[in-house]
Amino acid sequence: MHVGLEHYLTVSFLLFALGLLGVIMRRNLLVIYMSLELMLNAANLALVAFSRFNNKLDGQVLVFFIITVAAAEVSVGLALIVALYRRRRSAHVEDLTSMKF
Amino acid sequence: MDWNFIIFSVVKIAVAIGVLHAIAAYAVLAERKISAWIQDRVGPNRVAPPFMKYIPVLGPVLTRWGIFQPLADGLKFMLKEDFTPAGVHKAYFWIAPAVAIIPSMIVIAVIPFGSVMGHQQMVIANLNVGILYTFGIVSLGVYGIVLAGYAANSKYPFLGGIRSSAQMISYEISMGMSVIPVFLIAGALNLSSVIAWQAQHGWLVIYAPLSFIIFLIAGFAETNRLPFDLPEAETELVGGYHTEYSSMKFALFFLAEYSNMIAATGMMTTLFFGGWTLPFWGLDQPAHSIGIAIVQILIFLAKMCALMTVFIWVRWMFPRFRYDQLMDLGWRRFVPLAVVNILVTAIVLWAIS
Amino acid sequence: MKYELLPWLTLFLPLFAAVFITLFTLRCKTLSSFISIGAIVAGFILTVVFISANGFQIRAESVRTWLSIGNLQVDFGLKLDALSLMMMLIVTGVGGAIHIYSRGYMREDPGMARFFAFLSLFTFSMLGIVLANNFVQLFIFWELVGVSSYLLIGFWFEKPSAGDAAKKAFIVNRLGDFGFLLGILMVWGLLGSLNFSQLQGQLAANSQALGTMATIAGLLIFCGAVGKSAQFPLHVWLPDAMEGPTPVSALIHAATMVAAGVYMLCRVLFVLNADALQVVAYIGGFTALLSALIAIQQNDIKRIIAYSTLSQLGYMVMAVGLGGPTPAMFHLTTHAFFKALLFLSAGSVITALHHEQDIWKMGNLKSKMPVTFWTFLAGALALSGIFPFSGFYSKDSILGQALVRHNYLLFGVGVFVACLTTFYIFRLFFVVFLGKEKSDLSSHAHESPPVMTGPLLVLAVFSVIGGYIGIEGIYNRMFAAQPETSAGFAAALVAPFHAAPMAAWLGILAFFIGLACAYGLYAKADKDPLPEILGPLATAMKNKFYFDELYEGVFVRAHDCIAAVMNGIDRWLVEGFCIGLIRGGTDLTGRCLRYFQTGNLQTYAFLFVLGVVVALYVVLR
Amino acid sequence: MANTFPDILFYVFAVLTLGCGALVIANPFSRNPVTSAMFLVLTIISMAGLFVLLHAFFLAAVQILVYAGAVIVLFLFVIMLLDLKAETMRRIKIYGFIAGIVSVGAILAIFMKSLGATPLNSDSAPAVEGNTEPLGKLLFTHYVVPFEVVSVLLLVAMVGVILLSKKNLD
Repeated sequence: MHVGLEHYLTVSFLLFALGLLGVIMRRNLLVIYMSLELMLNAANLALVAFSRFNNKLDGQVLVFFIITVAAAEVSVGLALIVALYRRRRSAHVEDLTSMKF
Repeated sequence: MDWNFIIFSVVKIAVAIGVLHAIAAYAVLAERKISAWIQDRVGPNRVAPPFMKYIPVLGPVLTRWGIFQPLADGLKFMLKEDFTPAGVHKAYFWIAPAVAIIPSMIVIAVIPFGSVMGHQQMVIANLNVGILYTFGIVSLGVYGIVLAGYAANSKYPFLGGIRSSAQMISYEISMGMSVIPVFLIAGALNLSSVIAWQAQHGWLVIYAPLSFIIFLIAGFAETNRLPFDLPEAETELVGGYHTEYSSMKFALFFLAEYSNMIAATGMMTTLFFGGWTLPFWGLDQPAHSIGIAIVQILIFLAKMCALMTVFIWVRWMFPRFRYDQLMDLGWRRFVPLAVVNILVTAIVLWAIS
Repeated sequence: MKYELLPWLTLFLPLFAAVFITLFTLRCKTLSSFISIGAIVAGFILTVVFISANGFQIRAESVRTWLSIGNLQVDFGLKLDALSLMMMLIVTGVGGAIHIYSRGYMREDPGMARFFAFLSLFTFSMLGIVLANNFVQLFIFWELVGVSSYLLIGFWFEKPSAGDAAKKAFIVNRLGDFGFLLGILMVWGLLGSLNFSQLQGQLAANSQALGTMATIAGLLIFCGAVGKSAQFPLHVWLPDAMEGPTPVSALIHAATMVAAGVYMLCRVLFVLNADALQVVAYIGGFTALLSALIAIQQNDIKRIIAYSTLSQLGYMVMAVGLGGPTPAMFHLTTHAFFKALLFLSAGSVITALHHEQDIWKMGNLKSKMPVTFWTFLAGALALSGIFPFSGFYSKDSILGQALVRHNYLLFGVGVFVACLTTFYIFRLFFVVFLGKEKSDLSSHAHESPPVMTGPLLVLAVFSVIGGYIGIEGIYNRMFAAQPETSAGFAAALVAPFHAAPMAAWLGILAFFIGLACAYGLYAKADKDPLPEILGPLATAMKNKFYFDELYEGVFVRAHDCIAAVMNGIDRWLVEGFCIGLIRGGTDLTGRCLRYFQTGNLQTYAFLFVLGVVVALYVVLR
Repeated sequence: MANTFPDILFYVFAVLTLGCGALVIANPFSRNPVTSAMFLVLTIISMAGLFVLLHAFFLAAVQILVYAGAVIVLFLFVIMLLDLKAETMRRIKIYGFIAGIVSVGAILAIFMKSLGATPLNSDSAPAVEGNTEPLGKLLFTHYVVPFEVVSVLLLVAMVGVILLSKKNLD
């Protein structure tokens, strides 16, 4: 079967689902963060595929922006995790529930 | 799919890697000899297989200057005990040397080491985004060192690994930015096009000397060589990230360092010194015959070796930087300098056009 | 009109002084007092300069537009005519004298800087009322005067009685001001303008412009005067206001603020029609009689003078009601002189006796406080209205006005009140200054310092000569259709005997009757002989005819009842049911929703995903 | 042949991507976050392969350069600096498991629904080449404002990170 847009979208979706599972099921903050990156990459893949099959470059520009934003987000997020770890000696989401009612 | 293409590619890859290893091995010898000369010592001068000196005419030559020293070194590496310390992360401990050497090997794929031989271009992959590929692969080189430092489960390798990766990431930026003027001038990201442009207009080192200087110094840092060999500073860290390694695993790190050097000098040759071209004797045009093609490859190798000599010479001439000085130099001197360089180049180009 | 800026300056100097003192010099008593005194004296000088440059004749307005909403245009303007200029002279002149006096009177008080800030604020507000050219401006300054009066009455707030008196004054004034505001709104609604000149023009062109509401509108506006000038039935606050420092009593509750009601009536006389004026006249007359009767049996030196003030204000209001703004303003002016004088003299006595105010503990102060004695005598004679003191002329013109209107009832009341006035003020005079020393305090009294006696002397001079220096003429030019030709000094001196001989002679007769009674009863008295003669009537007088008790019984009790009902509604219906329902609902919802707030990142992520799914479903459906 | 070779490559890279992605979130052999990070690198590289198949060469390079070269190195740094021990095997929380299944199922339903309902016009011959030059032209003309905004975002992130990393944050 000839590989078309829907194949890429399926891969993208499955990657997204993996990321989502990781975010919801893993308890290590860093791994959750990596799962987030997986989800972002899934979006990137979908955008590039759309860009390719719709003959427009705008999708790739968007991916470029997403990569930039992801880099910024990771740096800030990791700094937060480090700050949190210094205070709590833990990077485990179940230990960080002080926002509870 | 073109079978021709596959076969020739495989051949090119094999030859390139073989040559790479040979150069790397003799670079080690060169390093030792040059350091010996600089320090007024003799250096390796007698290693040879038994009875070699009895070969007429060639014998006395082959037994001098330690020509077979690399062979002995390699043999020694292979025959030593491969020792795995207790308490290491085994998987990473094993993978790390491989991860270190792979990027340094595959980065040469985009470097055009000759013009054409027959119908084959003398480059393994003529990519349109060649330079981006190079930087992408080079950036992966960090992992080997980080993993090695982490896997050893020991303080010195760990510190060495962290230092090294921070240093490499930092200098990647100034390195990447330093070459942008080159591509602004040449007008393409394809390395073959850059060489073609140089064949027509002259070497880029004349047009962008600042780029070359930054690239060269960043290259020292990227390859973890003096004066920036903080990751393996013996006086502080015993041996850096490869302290706990022995035998062939250690050899792979060693090889990776020299391969990186070769890749860096290859890039420099390509970007700043016209690659396989020489500005006279018609050597700046793609070859018509196999002979000229081989001459051009040799020209490329000669330029590379000259630059390697600079690397080695610098190693034995300069003292080591302190780590904060290193970072200060990278972020507060080279990055702004590279940006200014880009701006000035762009403005000049715009003014000319 | 030359020096147009001067009235503005006069108006705002005291405000500047008040602000400056409040912000910067509260710690510095002497400097504060000098700033305040400087502001008002400068105002007086500026006013004199302005009048000498332009005369009293001008009828001009100096206007800046303040705000404009729809067809409501409110100006901030100064109305400059004989009425307001004369009032400015009184406010800054008498006020200045009282400021200087305060410097001596308050010299021991730690809050002197605050006191002078309040005084300056009051001066500013009073000048604002005087100069206002429209109802809104008038009303705003009217309320400002109320505020500064409140602050000054309650100046010694550590005394509970002072605080109560301040509250009482403020609240009673609110009642009158409420009516006043209604009246202003009614006038605006009916005539569409608030500017005095425009209103006067409209009403002159069409006297029926207010239609059937004319009487009501007039009476509502009169309500303001009833409150501020303490007329019956809102007269109860003024005697209590004597809890404030004596200069305050002199300045606010004798000379200026309480006169503001009368002034306002004269200013807006064109709004009041005949029926309304009738009511005004009778209320004035009744107040005059009532308070004179109460004054007879009071023992507190300041309260006697306070009831006297009420009585005199009744005179003025009666004069306005009888259609005589000139006599009213004339009496207001002379009253400002002699009543301020009386209060300040009383203040002098009080300080000499270390804040003892009961007249039955004084006596024989004549030899110990000669200046105060003579100035008080001058004030008393002026108040009693004996020829040739200033009170004689103004009172005579009021009685004459009653005769002109052929209102013999009010004329009779006036004469009787004059008789009573002489009686009670000389009762006070005899008991305090003559006779025996009735306590140790009075035997150790001595004269006040010059900073206090100086203003007394100035005011005494004006109390004596105030009647024939042409003040009436100035007002006449403002109100009378054809100005009188100015007469010579001698003619002015005896003018009342020509203009209204009956009023003049009866007034003098009343004085002598009152004096004789007072001398006979009190010249040698140790205690009050009157209660034995009058019996229950005296008790009633002593208790102010039980007005406070009546109000307490009727209004306060009724108010408490309403408040209790409202409290019940608020507590059970509004709070218990309406708010309780909302609060309980919110509380319940919150209790449910907080179970979603687990503090666990992944719960939030899960909920977030669900939300996104729902949103996507809706969008992609 | 000419058409099938990229298709085969697609399947290879797709399987690599998904397999490594799965190993990022759940590795049966190791619960060490470093392993997750390393598999994330592999995922990124495989995805760069997919990008190349989609002719997005520039993005493929940038993907490796930024993600593999910088972002995940940062992850590794943090993991190493925090000295996170290998996560002990905690009992998988049944609620977390159900929540994950439910959300993925819901997303899957939406995806299938919209994929089935939308006609994908992938028949038209794809022609876009994601080379540096056209992308750069688009970036610096039509998208120049977002570009600048993103640069400001990076600056802000930089300032924020420096502030957060100060020792005396309190």
